[in-house]
Amino acid sequence: METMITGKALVLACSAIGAGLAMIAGIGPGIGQGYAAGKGAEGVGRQPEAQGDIVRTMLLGAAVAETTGIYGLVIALILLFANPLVKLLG
Amino acid sequence: METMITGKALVLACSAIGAGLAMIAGIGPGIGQGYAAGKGAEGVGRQPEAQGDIVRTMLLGAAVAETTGIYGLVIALILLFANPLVKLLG
Amino acid sequence: METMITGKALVLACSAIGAGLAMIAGIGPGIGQGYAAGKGAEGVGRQPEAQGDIVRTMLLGAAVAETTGIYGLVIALILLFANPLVKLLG
Amino acid sequence: METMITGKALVLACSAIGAGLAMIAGIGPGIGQGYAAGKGAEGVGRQPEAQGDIVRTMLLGAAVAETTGIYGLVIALILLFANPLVKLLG
Amino acid sequence: METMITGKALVLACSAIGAGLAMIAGIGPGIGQGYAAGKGAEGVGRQPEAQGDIVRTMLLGAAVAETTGIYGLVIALILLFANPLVKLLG
Amino acid sequence: METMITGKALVLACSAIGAGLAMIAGIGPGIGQGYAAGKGAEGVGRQPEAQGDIVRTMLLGAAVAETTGIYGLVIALILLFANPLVKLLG
Amino acid sequence: METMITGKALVLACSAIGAGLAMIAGIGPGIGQGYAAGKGAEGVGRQPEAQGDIVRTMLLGAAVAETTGIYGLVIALILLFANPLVKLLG
Amino acid sequence: METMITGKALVLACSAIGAGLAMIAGIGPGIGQGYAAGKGAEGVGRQPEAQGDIVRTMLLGAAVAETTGIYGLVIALILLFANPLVKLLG
Amino acid sequence: METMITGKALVLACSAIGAGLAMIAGIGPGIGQGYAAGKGAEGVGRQPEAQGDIVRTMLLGAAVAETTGIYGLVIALILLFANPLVKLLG
Amino acid sequence: METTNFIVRFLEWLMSFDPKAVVLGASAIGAGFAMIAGIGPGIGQGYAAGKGAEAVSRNPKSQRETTMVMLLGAAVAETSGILALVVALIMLFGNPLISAKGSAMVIMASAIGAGLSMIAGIGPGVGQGYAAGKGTEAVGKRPKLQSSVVRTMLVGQAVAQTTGIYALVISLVLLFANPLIRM
Ligand code: NA
Ligand code: NA
Ligand code: NA
Ligand code: NA
Ligand code: NA
Ligand code: NA
Ligand code: NA
Ligand code: NA
Ligand code: NA
Ligand code: NA
Repeated sequence: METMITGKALVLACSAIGAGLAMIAGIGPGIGQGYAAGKGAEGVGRQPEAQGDIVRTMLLGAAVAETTGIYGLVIALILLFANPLVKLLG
Repeated sequence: METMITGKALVLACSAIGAGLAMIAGIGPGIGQGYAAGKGAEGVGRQPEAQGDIVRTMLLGAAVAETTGIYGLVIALILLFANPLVKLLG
Repeated sequence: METMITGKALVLACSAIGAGLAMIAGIGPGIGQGYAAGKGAEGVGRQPEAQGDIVRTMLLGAAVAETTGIYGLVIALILLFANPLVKLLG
Repeated sequence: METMITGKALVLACSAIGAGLAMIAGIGPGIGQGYAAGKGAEGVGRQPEAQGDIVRTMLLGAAVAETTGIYGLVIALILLFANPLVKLLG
Repeated sequence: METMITGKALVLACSAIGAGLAMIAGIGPGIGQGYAAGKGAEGVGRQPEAQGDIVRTMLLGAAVAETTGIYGLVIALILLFANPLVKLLG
Repeated sequence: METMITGKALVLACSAIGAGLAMIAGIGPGIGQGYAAGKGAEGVGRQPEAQGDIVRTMLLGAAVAETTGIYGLVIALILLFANPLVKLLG
Repeated sequence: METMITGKALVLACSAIGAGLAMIAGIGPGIGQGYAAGKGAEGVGRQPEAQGDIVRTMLLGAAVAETTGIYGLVIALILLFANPLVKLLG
Repeated sequence: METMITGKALVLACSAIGAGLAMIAGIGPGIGQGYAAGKGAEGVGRQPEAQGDIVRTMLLGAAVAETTGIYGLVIALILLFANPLVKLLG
Repeated sequence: METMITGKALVLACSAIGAGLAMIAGIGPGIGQGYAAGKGAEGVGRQPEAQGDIVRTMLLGAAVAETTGIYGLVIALILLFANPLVKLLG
Repeated sequence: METTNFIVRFLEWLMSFDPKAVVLGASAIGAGFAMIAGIGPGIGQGYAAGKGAEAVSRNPKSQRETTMVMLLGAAVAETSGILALVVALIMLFGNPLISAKGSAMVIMASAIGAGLSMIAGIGPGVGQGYAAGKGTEAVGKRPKLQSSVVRTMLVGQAVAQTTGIYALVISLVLLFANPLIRM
């Protein structure tokens, strides 16, 4: 009659929390890239003739700063859509 | 008589917490874009003639800084509206 | 001692916590926009003649920085007033 | 004190915790507006003749920075005084 | 009939949370590399002739700053895909 | 028949969480080394002739800043691969 | 249902979490020493003739900044390898 | 037959977590002293003749900044080695 | 299941966690006083003849910054050595 | 009825204690949470201290004025720390929740929520301390403008206090006028 809480349910429930925690990594790129945006805007205002170089460097650096946010996203997506822990339960 | 807490309920309950946690990523873009806003305002005050370039660079950089906040939002929306974990429960 | 906790109650209870967690995102815009406010005030003091441009840029940047705070608020309001998880429980 | 574990009690208990969590958002405006206050004081020290403009810009920016703190307060007040989750319990 | 929560399920569930926690390390590289991006963009604007050296130094430093984010990712991947704790359970 | 949750399982489960927590230390080196990267890039742009000294100092300082991230990694690896707590259980 | 979790297991499980928490202290030295690295690199670029003094001061200061990270490591190692709490249990 | 979890075990288990939490205080001195190290290195580069005074002031200030890290360590050591709470249990 | 844990044990266990949490306040004075140490060292390098005044101001300000760390310590010591909550239990 | 649901089992375990003990335990944790607010004043006042030392090194003649501004600004920045301490002391020595009537679970959670709320005080502590530092710096540079600098500093600090007050209100509501217990 009543469905009990199974081990599978517990793993999936904690996967939801793990996915949420992993996203918190996104704080970092948000702050860092915003700093780069500010410095880029400042630089473009001071040396408009170097705008291309400034923006390219800003975007290159921001791409590097994005990676750990992507890592967090990938772990969250794995937990949600390709959960290897549930498979381990058998 | 009393409905017991089912595995499904546990997964959904933890999904609510996971969704809340994922939103915390939003701290990052908020700080970073605010920094860019401050630098943009400073730059416009100093070089009013470069206002267009400054604001464009600020907005471009801020768009880049928004991504991890969007990632968090997407994970939260998935947990709330297209929960793949509940489907896994069968 | 009979316990009468239903799955629905658990989902709603965790939704309250999720809503609280989601609001923490508001730390970011608060810091960022405050930085912009400070830079705006500084700029206006230095170039009073550019006050209009400075304030407009500050407000534009601050609007951009607000978004992740709004995301958090929206997720919290969904959890409180249009909880899709409870509906999933059937 | 009653030790009966009802669903309603669980929802209300977690609402108290959710309300506390939501207030943490207040860290942001506190830091940001304090930064603005500092820049305002600095600006007034540098350009006393622009005091009116500086303070007005500081206060405008600080008002914008307040919003996410207010969001947190509103969610906490809803959880405490107009709890929609308890109503959903029926 | 109903599967109880086994020790294995508990270990796997907590591994999901551990994996999520480990990703939080990613805040650091995100902020740090973003700072480097901003300084790089600033430097390129000021000394366009040194662009190669500036970008190389920025990328070298950013690579060093990435390591702890990678450590977190590795621990998360171990917890998800090669969980040594479950094996210990026998 | 059904495997109960044993003390061993509890220790291993909490070890997974402990390992995740230990990785959070990685936030520090990430921010710090990124700062060093930014300052290094800035310095190389200003004094290209001192590039060797600047990069060497940056890397030396970054190596020092890495240690606590390594400590966290070591504790996590001990918890995962050479768990002394499980042995204590007998 | 018989619980097979002993008091000893509970103490050891919480020791794993305590050890993980203690490592979080490592955020501090990571940020601080990275700052010192950046300032050291900047200083060496500006006054190459003072490189010896600059690097010595940087390393001396960084050594002082390492202590609380070491404290955290020591507490974690005590919890893992010389747990005094388990002994108290008798 | 099976040993139940006693009150003593619960107090000791929570003491392990409390000790871990107390060490987190170490983030502060790590950041602060690292800042002092950076400023010291910068100062020594600029005024090598004042090296003695600079380093002495840096170390004096760093000693003051260490105290709260020591407080955390002391509380952790008390919880681990001279637990007054367990004695209260009788 | 007979609980062998008394209410007193529960209060004492939670007191251990509360004491640990209270020590986290120490992050603040650590960062702030370290900043003061850095600025003091910088100032002494600039005007060695004003060393006495600089150091006195630094120490006075640092003493003020210590208070909240002391508050946290006092609350932790009360929880550990003069626990008023246990007395309330009767 | 024997139940194998671990959530229900945990809650039943918790409620098998003297309800007073559960509330007192939660109050210990709540008091610990509240003290975390102390991070704010520590950072902020330290910043002010650094700016004070810097001001003295730049303009030793204005030491009296700068020190006074530093101390005034730092005193304002202390507010969050004091408020958190008061809430923690209330929970330890004059806890109104112990005599509250209603569900023990709600009362217990209210003690934790009241502590969590106070953490907001980090913000005003940091921010007001920054303002104190900048005010000190400005006065050090132009001591004659002390009154207008200090006024601006205080206005800005007042604005920065609001979220700390909101948190205090929520905390006090949870402790003294808890609407959840009565529901
Ligand atoms: Na990266
Ligand atoms: Na991004
Ligand atoms: Na945004
Ligand atoms: Na806002
Ligand atoms: Na690294
Ligand atoms: Na280190
Ligand atoms: Na130290
Ligand atoms: Na101190
Ligand atoms: Na203080
Ligand atoms: Na405010």
